[in-house]
Amino acid sequence: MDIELVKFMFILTVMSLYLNFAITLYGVVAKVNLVKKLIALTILQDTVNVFTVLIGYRLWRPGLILQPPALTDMNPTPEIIKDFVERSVDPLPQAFVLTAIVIGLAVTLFLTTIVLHVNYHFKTVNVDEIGGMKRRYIHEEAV
Amino acid sequence: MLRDIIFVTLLIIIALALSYLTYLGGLGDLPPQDIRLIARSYLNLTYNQGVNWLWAASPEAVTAIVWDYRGLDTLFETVVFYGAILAALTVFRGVSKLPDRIVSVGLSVVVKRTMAIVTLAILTVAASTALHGHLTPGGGFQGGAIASVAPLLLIVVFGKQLFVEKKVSYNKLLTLRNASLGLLSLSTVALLIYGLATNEIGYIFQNQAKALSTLSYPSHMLDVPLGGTLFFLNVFEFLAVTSGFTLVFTLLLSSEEVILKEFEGEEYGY
Amino acid sequence: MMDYVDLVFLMMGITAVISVSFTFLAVKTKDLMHAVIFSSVQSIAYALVYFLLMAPDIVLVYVAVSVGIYPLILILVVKRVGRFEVTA
Amino acid sequence: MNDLSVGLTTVLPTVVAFLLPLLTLRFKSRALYASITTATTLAVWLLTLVNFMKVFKGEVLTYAFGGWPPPLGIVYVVDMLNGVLGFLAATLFLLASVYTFWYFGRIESGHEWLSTLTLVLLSGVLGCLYTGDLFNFFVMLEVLSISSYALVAFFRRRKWAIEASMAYSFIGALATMLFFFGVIFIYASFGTVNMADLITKAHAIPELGSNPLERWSGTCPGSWCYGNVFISSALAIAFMLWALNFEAGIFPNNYWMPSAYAESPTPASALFAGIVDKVGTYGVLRLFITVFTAYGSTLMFSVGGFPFRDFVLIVLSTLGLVTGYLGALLMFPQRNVKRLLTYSTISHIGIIFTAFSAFLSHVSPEASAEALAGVMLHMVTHAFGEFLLFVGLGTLSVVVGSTNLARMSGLRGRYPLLIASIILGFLSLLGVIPLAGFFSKYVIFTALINAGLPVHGISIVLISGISALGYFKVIYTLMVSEGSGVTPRETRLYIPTGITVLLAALLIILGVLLTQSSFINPLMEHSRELMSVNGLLKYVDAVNNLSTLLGGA
Amino acid sequence: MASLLEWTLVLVGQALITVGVFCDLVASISMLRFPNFYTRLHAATVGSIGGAFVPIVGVALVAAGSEFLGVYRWFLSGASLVIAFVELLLAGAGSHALARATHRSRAAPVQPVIVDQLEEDRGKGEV
Amino acid sequence: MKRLFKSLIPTLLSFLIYVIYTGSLRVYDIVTGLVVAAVVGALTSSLIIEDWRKSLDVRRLAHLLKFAVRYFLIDEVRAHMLVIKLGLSPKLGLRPAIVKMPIKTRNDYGITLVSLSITNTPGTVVVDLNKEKGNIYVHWIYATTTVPEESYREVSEVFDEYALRIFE
Repeated sequence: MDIELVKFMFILTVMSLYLNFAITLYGVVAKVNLVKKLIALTILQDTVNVFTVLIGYRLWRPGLILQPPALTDMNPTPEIIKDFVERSVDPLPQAFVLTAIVIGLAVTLFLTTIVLHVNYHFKTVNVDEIGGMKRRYIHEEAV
Repeated sequence: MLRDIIFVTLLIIIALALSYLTYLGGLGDLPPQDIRLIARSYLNLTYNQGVNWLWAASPEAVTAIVWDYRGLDTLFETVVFYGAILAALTVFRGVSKLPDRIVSVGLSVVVKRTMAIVTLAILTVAASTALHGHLTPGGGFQGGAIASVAPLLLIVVFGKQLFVEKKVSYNKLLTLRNASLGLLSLSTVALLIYGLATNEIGYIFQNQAKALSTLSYPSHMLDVPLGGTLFFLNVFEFLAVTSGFTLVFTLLLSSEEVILKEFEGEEYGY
Repeated sequence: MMDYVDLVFLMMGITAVISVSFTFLAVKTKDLMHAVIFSSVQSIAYALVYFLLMAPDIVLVYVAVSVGIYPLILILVVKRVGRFEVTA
Repeated sequence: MNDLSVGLTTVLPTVVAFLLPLLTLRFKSRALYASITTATTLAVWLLTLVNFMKVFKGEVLTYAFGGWPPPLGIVYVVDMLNGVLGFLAATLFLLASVYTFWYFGRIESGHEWLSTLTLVLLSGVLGCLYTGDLFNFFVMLEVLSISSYALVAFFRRRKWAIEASMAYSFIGALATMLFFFGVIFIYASFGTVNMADLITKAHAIPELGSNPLERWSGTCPGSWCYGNVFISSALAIAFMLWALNFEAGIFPNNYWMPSAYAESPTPASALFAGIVDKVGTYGVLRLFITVFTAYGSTLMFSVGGFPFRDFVLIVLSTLGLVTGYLGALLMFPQRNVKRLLTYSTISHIGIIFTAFSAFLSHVSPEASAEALAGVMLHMVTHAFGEFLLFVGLGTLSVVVGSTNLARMSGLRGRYPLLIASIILGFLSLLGVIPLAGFFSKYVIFTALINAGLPVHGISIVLISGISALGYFKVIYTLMVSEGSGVTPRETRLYIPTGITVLLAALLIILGVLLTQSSFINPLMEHSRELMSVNGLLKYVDAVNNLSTLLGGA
Repeated sequence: MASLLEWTLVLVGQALITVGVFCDLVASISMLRFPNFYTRLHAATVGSIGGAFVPIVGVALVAAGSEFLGVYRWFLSGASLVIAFVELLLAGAGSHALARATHRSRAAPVQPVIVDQLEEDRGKGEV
Repeated sequence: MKRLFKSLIPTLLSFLIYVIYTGSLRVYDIVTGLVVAAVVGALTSSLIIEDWRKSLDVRRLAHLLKFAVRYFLIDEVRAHMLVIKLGLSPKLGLRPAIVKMPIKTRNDYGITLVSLSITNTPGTVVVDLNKEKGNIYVHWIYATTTVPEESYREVSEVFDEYALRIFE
């Protein structure tokens, strides 16, 4: 194992994830088109999820036999389980991510319906234009 | 141009700062060789018959965590998904009752025939993913997500009137969806109800027998481990997700004229 | 000599860099249809990262959701709201 | 030990919400939907009442789902703080579902979806309040959020309702996602997401150590903590607080509130103002008085000789002050009653956040406990008052067919009881002496003065003074102005009047009770305990015992 | 100890995967060199049949010959075969659907082309 | 009864896919496979099967297998060679053309089989087709001829004959 390469690549991965995070955060906050915001939001969710799984990753110990990180026996002995624990990655972040992906999907479905409705009502999906209309409406209401 | 450069610089600075903080805050420059102790506990317990008051009877640790150890999270994750579909039904209410006028011919005969066979393959593979969720990677939601690609492709390839011809109605889908959700929630509280009826200890989301409770779902069926509730929950989740997705797609793909007609006029009520 | 771990990390790093470039393109482009396509390419890169991180459960759901369902509904939305992003 | 009354509170409404749409395919009866919702909320109300009684006696209730010992499974923990709020939530939901018996006749369509979404919202709110697990908190926050988005967009033919839902949901999705990111930092560093486990790991107090929990998740500080726990606590808090402040509606995250509350259906906006915005406040409270306390938690690391936790709290209370002034100032120009009430909610949440400055580490424990009691009291009185006003003025809006304040004048002869109780509600929010609102504000005021923060204390009085302008504008219109010539559509308003009168009576009774030392002393005792190491010990021990019991041999 | 059959399976599978890699390389080179959309579709076919179908079958063979996979051995092998089957169907249908839609909407130039009998027949109204 | 026969082939196909995908023959897999196959077969039978009598003919299946072997071993390899040579040759000698080819089979599945076979061999892509007249329009990357009948013999005759034997 070339430790320098692995370190470099790992840090590169983490920094890439944060760059994605920053770019998409900008996309969600600063872009005026709702569809663009939606796309950026989905990528942001995915980035957070990848980061979560990365948290649970483990470095393979040198000398470990190449085996799938799962129980390959339906009637395991304590030794097999011990071996399995030694080579498997952290399952809890994966369970979190599974939940988070479904939640993100649900929210995205809702946002899609809302974007469609905004388009039906305002004939535009530009938040600046909608904000202008809203200011005028509130002004009329208040006077 | 200058604005862009400032902006990109800012983003890179944010990313670098966060990376540095994360690096200091625990991730380090390499993933650790050991996992957290709680993960070791999960991996140790999930299919360990030696500790059978704390096992989940499933060799798949992720599915065991998703549906058993942290089953409540997953139930409410299903509720979030249900809420999204409820929201779609709420804002599209009225649309499903109107006749839909789009008639599209779909794609060419080659694509139609191929897609019919591929649909069969997709549905079979999805069902297998769901039914083996407690044995191999996969599970109810994964199966549902795979299966729901099939109706979407069918709508694209055959046109939306296919569902009308095959009598796949809004009410049928809603019934299937809510019935499977009801069964899902019922199977999570079944042992509690049984325990209350027979005056024994039972818990919400109980799967295998626990230290204080002897009630248990079967841990094996035929010749494979069953994972108790995991099997039932995966099956019901599969049905619920598939029908829910199909419901939302049919709503989202309603033609624009129909929707706009439904939105005419002001709504009364405050 | 490169062994398994090196290969995993090498692929992970390269994929992550690719994903950054596609994210940038997806946020930058004015054509929403292109943005959808770039974002799904980006999703494929993430699916590969999930696979390298030994998360097969997530790959199964992620591929179906992010490469199958998201682009389809987003293309539907783009078809309805117009293809180009207009900055007034 | 394992109290079923805690566990069923969220599962019961969920099951009913799953089954209700099946009934709607067969039976098209509005009264049936309202009855089912009411029956469910009544059952939940009884459960939370049981919890509240037990908690008031000093117990800490727990429920482990699936019978798993705590750090492995999810556990609900109810102490005084969330016991009170859970009971309050169930009460308001019960009243809201009784209100729908009247309200369902006044909307065109979507009755079944309104009922179902209300039930989903109920399970979301109670789950957020009762859970003892940070990741579960995130999931429940999403349940709460998605049903709120849908309820805001309920009148889908009104374009401003859709716009309000859009503004709420886009940033709401971002905020909850960042909450998840924060939880991940906690897990990465401490190796647990269970709150009790986290308390033992985040504190360097030896007696908080817990063997049963650490059996599964390890000891910390020690071999099972990763990296620098101080920095990751700070990062986690930074991400989580944004989501919570967004839900609570603290400046600068309050821009979505007026439109969202004004455009949603009346029962929903009453619930939003009454309890949903308290969930964010509760989250912040839980994080700062239970998880990361002043007793040597990891968040107390010093930045230039100043504890980081105090720095965060000062920022929060300053934002609270700004919010309070902003809400009070913007209230007066509003003509839309629902918008006016929303700004009142914003200013009251600001007052509550201002009181957080009394939790600084150098403030005496006595003053902190007093502030906590004040915050809890104010949450209750504000929830009752705001719910009353939303129901009352929302009913009047339905009756006159507009939310414009000018059109509500001249109704005092027609609905005397309703108008009288609305005015009592306003006076309580303002803080007039015999009513409950005065005492909650007074307790916060004295706590802040005792804590040596006179600016914050006096600001509360000033905020009340400024908001009085807005309140008296409404009272003047209702009481003094001549009729606008609008003929109301209905004559009898039994159910809305009943609810508002009941709440007004509650406000008066609570006000009278608060003058009695036999009522105020136990409350102070409870909040003193919540703020002390003893309270932490009690919280951790309850979970510990559960873990020992269920962990087996 | 792996038997001869298993060794053969693994070796043949790896040979197929190598063929797949080669096909993918050629496909991407052709993708760059070919002049227009329709000709590039042929390069894509090389990528999807030679570069995807063949190596997936190879993966199936390798998995079938790897004993250490335990219960996952036949699962991975069979799943690969099913995926190869679906890939075979979808690659053709996808290429055809793309070509058809592109030609109908005239989204891409057909030139350079020797003869376009489809355009001629469409002019006559036969298609 | 008719529906049962109609869904027999889809059910068998689904069961086959299920068992291959699962990769094991435990009792659990057989039982769940049968249930799934029955449901999926019933759901998709009306999309897949037109004439159930034809679908139960074993000889047609034998022809299909024979065709599959020939297709993968001969046609695919030859076509790949051609396109790889074209793509790598220093001078890009392409002769692209869209050529009309009249085919004999009229059956939907026959047309599908011919079209998929043609499209899946590199070098030829079916662009459009006319079902009634039996014409397919093939984009051919190295067209040796542009006369419909000759190009039919060159490209699609083999597939067409097998399609006739399998599906007509």
